[in-house]
Amino acid sequence: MAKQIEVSELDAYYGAHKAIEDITMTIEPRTVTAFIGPSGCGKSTFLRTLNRMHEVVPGARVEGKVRLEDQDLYGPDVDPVSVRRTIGMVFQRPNPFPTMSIYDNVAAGLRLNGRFSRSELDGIVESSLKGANLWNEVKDRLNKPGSGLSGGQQQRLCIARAIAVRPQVLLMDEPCSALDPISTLAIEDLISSLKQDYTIVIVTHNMQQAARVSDKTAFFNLAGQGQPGKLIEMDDTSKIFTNPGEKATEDYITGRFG
Amino acid sequence: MAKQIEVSELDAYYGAHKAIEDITMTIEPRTVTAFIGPSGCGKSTFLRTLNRMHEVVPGARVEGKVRLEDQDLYGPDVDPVSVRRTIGMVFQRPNPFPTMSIYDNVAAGLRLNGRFSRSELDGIVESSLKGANLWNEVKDRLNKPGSGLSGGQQQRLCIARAIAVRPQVLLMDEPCSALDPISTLAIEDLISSLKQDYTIVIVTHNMQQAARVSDKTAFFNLAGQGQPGKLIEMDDTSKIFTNPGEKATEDYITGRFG
Amino acid sequence: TDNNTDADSGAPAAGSSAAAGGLSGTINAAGSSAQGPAIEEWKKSFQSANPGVSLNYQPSGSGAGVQAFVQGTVAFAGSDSALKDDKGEPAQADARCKTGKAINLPMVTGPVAVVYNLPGVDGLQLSPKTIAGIFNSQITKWDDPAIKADNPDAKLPSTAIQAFHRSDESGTSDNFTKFLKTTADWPYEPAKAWPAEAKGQGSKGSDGVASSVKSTEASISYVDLAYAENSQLQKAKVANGSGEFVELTPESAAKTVESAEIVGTGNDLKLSIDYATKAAGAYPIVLVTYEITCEKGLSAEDTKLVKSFLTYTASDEGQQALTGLGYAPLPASLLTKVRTAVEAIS
Amino acid sequence: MVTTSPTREGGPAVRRSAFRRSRGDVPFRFASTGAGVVLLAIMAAVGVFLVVKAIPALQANTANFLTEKIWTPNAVEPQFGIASLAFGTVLSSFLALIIATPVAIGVALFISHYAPRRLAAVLGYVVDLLAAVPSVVYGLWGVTFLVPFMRGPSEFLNTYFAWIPLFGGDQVVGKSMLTASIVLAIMILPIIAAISREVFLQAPKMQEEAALALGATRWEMIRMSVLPFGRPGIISAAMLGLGRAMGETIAVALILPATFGISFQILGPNGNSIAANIANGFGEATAIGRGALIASGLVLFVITLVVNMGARMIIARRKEFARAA
Amino acid sequence: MTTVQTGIQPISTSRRVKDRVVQALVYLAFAIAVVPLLSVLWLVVKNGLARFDLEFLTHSMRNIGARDAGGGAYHAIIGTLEQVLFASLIAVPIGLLTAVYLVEYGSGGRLSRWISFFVDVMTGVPSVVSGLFVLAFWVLALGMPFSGFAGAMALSILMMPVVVRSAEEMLRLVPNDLREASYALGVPKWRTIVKVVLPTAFTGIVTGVMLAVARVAGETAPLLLTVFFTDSINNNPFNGPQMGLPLYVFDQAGRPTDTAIDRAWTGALTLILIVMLLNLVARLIAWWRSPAKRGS
Ligand SMILES: Nc1ncnc2c1ncn2[C@@H]1O[C@H](COP(=O)(O)OP(=O)(O)OP(=O)(O)O)[C@@H](O)[C@H]1O
Ligand SMILES: Nc1ncnc2c1ncn2[C@@H]1O[C@H](COP(=O)(O)OP(=O)(O)OP(=O)(O)O)[C@@H](O)[C@H]1O
Ligand SMILES: [Mg+2]
Ligand SMILES: [Mg+2]
Ligand SMILES: O=P([O-])([O-])[O-]
Repeated sequence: MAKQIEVSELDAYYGAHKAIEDITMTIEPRTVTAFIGPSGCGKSTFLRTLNRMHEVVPGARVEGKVRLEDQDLYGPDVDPVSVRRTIGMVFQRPNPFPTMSIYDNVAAGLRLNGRFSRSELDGIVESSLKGANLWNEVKDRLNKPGSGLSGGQQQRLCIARAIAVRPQVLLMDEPCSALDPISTLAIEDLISSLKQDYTIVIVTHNMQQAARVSDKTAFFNLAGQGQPGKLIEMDDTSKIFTNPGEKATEDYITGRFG
Repeated sequence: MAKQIEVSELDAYYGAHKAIEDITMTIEPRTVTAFIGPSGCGKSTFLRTLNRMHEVVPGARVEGKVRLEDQDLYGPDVDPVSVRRTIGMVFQRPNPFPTMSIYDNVAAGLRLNGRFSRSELDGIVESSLKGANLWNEVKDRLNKPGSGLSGGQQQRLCIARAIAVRPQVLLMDEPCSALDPISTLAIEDLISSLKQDYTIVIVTHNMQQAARVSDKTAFFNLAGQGQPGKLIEMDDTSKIFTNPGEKATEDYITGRFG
Repeated sequence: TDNNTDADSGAPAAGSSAAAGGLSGTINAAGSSAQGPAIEEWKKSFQSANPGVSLNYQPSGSGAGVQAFVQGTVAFAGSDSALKDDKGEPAQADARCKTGKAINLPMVTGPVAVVYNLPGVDGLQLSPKTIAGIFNSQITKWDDPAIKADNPDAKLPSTAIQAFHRSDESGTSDNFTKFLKTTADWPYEPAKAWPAEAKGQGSKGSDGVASSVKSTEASISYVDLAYAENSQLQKAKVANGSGEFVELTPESAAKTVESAEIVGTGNDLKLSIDYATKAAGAYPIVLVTYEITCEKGLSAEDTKLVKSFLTYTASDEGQQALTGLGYAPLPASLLTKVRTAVEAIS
Repeated sequence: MVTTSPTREGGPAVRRSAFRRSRGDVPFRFASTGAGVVLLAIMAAVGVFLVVKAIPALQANTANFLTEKIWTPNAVEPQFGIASLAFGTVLSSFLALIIATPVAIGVALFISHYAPRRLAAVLGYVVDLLAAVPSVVYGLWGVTFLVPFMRGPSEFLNTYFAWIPLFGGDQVVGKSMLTASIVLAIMILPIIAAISREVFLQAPKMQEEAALALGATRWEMIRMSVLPFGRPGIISAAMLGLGRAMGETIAVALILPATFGISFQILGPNGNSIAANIANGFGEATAIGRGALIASGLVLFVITLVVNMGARMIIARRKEFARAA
Repeated sequence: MTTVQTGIQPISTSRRVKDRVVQALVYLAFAIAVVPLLSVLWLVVKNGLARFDLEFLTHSMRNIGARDAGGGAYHAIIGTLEQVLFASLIAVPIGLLTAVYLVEYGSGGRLSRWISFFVDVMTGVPSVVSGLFVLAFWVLALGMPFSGFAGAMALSILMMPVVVRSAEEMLRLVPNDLREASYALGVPKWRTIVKVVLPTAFTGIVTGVMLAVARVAGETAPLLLTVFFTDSINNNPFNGPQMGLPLYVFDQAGRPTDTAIDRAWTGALTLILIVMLLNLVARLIAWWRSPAKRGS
């Protein structure tokens, strides 16, 4: 079931460098939340703190709380593996497994989580690739390596891989950045259908996209050069795009559309 | 100096797989040409044939002619290195040198090609980073590794690196895909100013961007699943976006805006 | 950067023949590891008396020494056996000497001890037949009747015998198996390589054999006296041709060499040892090690240095310098012949 | 286009238009090709040298070189054959490889993915120390420590696992094939571990993150992204280790009992190898004996070659899926 | 999308157990590797410390008789350092350039297949063969004297395959992205290799070179045939017999006196320390050159 995520007073560091500071927000279940903000303001970093991927970077650490319903993700008994299993992620740069075939790339997460019959796997792989609008392009070469795909195809492959395991929360870091309008549309449709059951967070630079797909929008900004990124405001998407509470938000949104 | 590029009857292969077929076009000097088309249709592949980067992929080869002014780029005496020095490139996936600092990344092309005094280098690095709208964010950490940057920052770093060597032709594969609107604007401004002197080719999925920055637009499409990509039409940007010659182009452009 | 030429680390100046003085240059030599310590000792006196001389002796094995000598990379070779006719070695060596011929000069005797590790059993006595039986894997238990017969009073356990032999080829094995062949019904051709059919366990080098015996109870092997003493291994008394069980001492070993016959011609002093010697108090398993060099035909510098070095080694001082190193001195009669031969080197 | 010096600040650089071949590339290409050719020449010369030296001995041989087990090349009637030596070489080095490879991969993973980051470098250095121990010392250690030590475990294996043919036989000794294989395994361990470690450290972080984000445990992440990426490297490292094991002379010579027979009973007083036999026979070899030893070295070449070709085939089979990161 | 559980879904016990088991095995592997190391080091230190003194490090064995105590390995230390240095000077450039050829230029051509073929074969060559080869060509055919340099040549033959194969492996790990980025800047291939590919693979290459160095620093057999043997100091690597530490250890260990055996252990200890130090220096250089040090 979709989950609410509550973040309170979260800071994230890379070594001594504080990348984001004092972020408090609530991400509603079964909604799409969009993160927007200038490059380098910490959107990816924040997104990665939500499923404990941040701590994978050497020297990186997190302070503060993230709660999924009533569980603290950073609690002492919590296994990051189960967190990531529950909260899936699509990365900013597509990263298919180069040593696996396209099929195995999609099935990779499923194979971890128990036994599936070949036909079950086939079904899930097909539906995931269809969801990511990649099925037609690759159905004839499912056992070819994933690295021989175009940039956009790789990105869709990664999306298919992430949705195949059906996480309860899906974090997507600019999932459409390398996609043409048609694929973008398909992914946006996918997001809309997924939100029936899942909680979705999406980072995007594309204001129209944020406006189109999201229910809530959070705007991040840097306090200044070399300073950590902060959450400036978060509200209903319609409100943010029509009547933002902060001057900075308005400047950013109206500055120029991507 | 800006150069005209003439492509005639060009095919490109990955091993036995023909990725693009029979492309003939003329890219005018001192203009911005945009390539658009669905994911996987061969835009990146075609772009890479223009500066002989395609042949770097193992098993990849090219048939046909590409002429820069009066010289055949694929002529027998032609050194691909000098071709690439003349025709620069920004890749779809940012690829900074991980062993080099930010400064060294930008200076790499200069350093590796000749002797520059430290102050000359300093000047070029600064102006290139400013051109890519990255200077402010990194000026305090020029000697930190380039891999510790956010996705968008890395992309801008790669743009700065490419313009630092001042090629006569600049090929950009989705240079703004990971950029926020402000940086996108800056890059677009950069493109406009560069086109005074250079020939620029840009791959984009963003129709507005194509409409905004380019003088000419080429639309590519796949003949069908598993078939090679083809050039459908190429014309003035205003013409393509208002009154395209082909039905496919119109469908693609009006389908949905990215 | 100390070449140990200073007085405190040098030995007391050696006797007259070593103190030929004033020599300088380098000689390379190679060969038998059994005579390694002897050469060490001789070198010390010789180099102390002639600080300008460097003698490099590579104890890589008799065969390698002979090869190096034939190839001309060394001025003389140390060898546990004389050049062998049946392998054409004298001809090859003569060719190396160009104008002269190669000669075998016996220089020192290395007795071979039969060592064992059997707690509670001292003064083991073994006849050649018993030894052959043990090393041919026919006698496998310590309380075998054959051993009991040799040692009526000993309390022998019924444990299995762990017989070690040299796994590398060696002059020691060669002489040991020659002894067995001559005195007992040893069914294999004597050779430097241990016969594969005889079984047993191999250990590399005299040191390897010594340490295997030392660390393995109920074991037995054969090894040069020096190693037996250094590792404080028990040495068996071995019966000679007259059936007398003789303890191994330098003197008892020297008696066997005394009865050896010179089979070489002229200045070539190749010996034939009688392993079945009946001389009273003679310990029969010995190995005579030679210096092989050119009677004539070495380069001028080599001639001078080799002659002067061998003159010293064959001198009384030279022979006495080896006392306590586990060698037996050459008998006086043989020594005179050696000196004559060295004198003839030119 | 005229060649003009590039204007630096501001304006566009004017460059040579003729796409002529740049100068530095030719010498460098020449140098690296040259190095390859030199290396090839050296290795080929070594090979030719071996063949030339081996021929007289093989001609003098009165036994079948391939099937004969005994080795008496110094006899008046030289008789020698490679059978038992080749068998011992292959058995001991493969045992060593089987023991060492899993441990080495574990060590490499420990350093690249398990040990605390700060400690990892130091611990990596500790394992490299294993490589710093010269082979003579391994031999001496083997003889003075491991040989006596192995008697107990060998007895145990012989008592309870004699049904496994390798552990059968009625005589159990310390100086055995098993002990030699263990020493060899220790000697090749740092080679395999060090190279695998470097390979694992280069595994792309992006793919590791991809696996983790799918909810993979650390081991699953390693299995999904690190090991497949490192596979060719591990195989190459293992081949280097195997080569070392097969060519190792002195350490094995000190431990193996140097018998001439073919027996799978690795606890008994059996075992020899080509390299150990060279060490044992070299000092007393006659000219023919040396030739025979060299001929045995040639056989080692052939074995190495066959094994390496197999390994390269395994690597090539999945080339399409190679780490084209 | 049927049964969706709530809460953080814990992973199955079997997966968790497997993960733990592997973790335990990995730690165990490290422990297994360390045990023999400690055992060897303990033995060497225990036996080697007795003679690890200034005399040992500054004196040769010249004029040390068979029963004398004292003496040292200075001549052998000098010899080993010179031989390993020259061997590396020969083998590392050739090996590295060959690896570059195989990865960057050879592209599976006939020459590169032949080179790979011979490199593979050479990985298993018994060390004495390289010594025999140099003896035959350098000493016997060309009439050159025994010398440290002859030994270095023999050692370099043993080093080359290790250097080539490990460097080849490391170069293949360098992502093609980086080469492409450099080519696209109009950087010639050779500068790309020198400035981008080699630095990226640097630590790995250093590791491979150190493995090769460690291997040959402990070789005995090839030295016997090429540097010969001496008890005296010879600083000149190009003329006259030299000593090497492995040779020294091997020789002393085979002697029948306890003083010699003590010297052997001390020699072994010295040799281990030398290789350790070289390794440490190499690693420090690698670390100092690495971006990780400069970054963050
Ligand atoms: N390295 C490769 N090996 C094999 N096939 C490849 C490789 N790279 C791309 N292709 C195939 O070539 C075709 C064209 O790819 P290309 O990367 O040029 O597409 P594109 O138009 O740039 O797409 P995108 O917008 O997604 O980046 C695709 O079918 C792709 O799968
Ligand atoms: N691995 C890292 N090590 C050190 N600093 C990092 C690292 N990754 C990111 N940073 C820094 O942290 C800050 C936030 O980066 P982040 O990637 O979260 O930005 P972002 O909002 O996702 O930007 P973009 O839109 O460009 O992807 C930036 O200043 C960046 O340079
Ligand atoms: Mg980001
Ligand atoms: Mg593309
Ligand atoms: O080296 P040997 O004395 O046994 O010939």
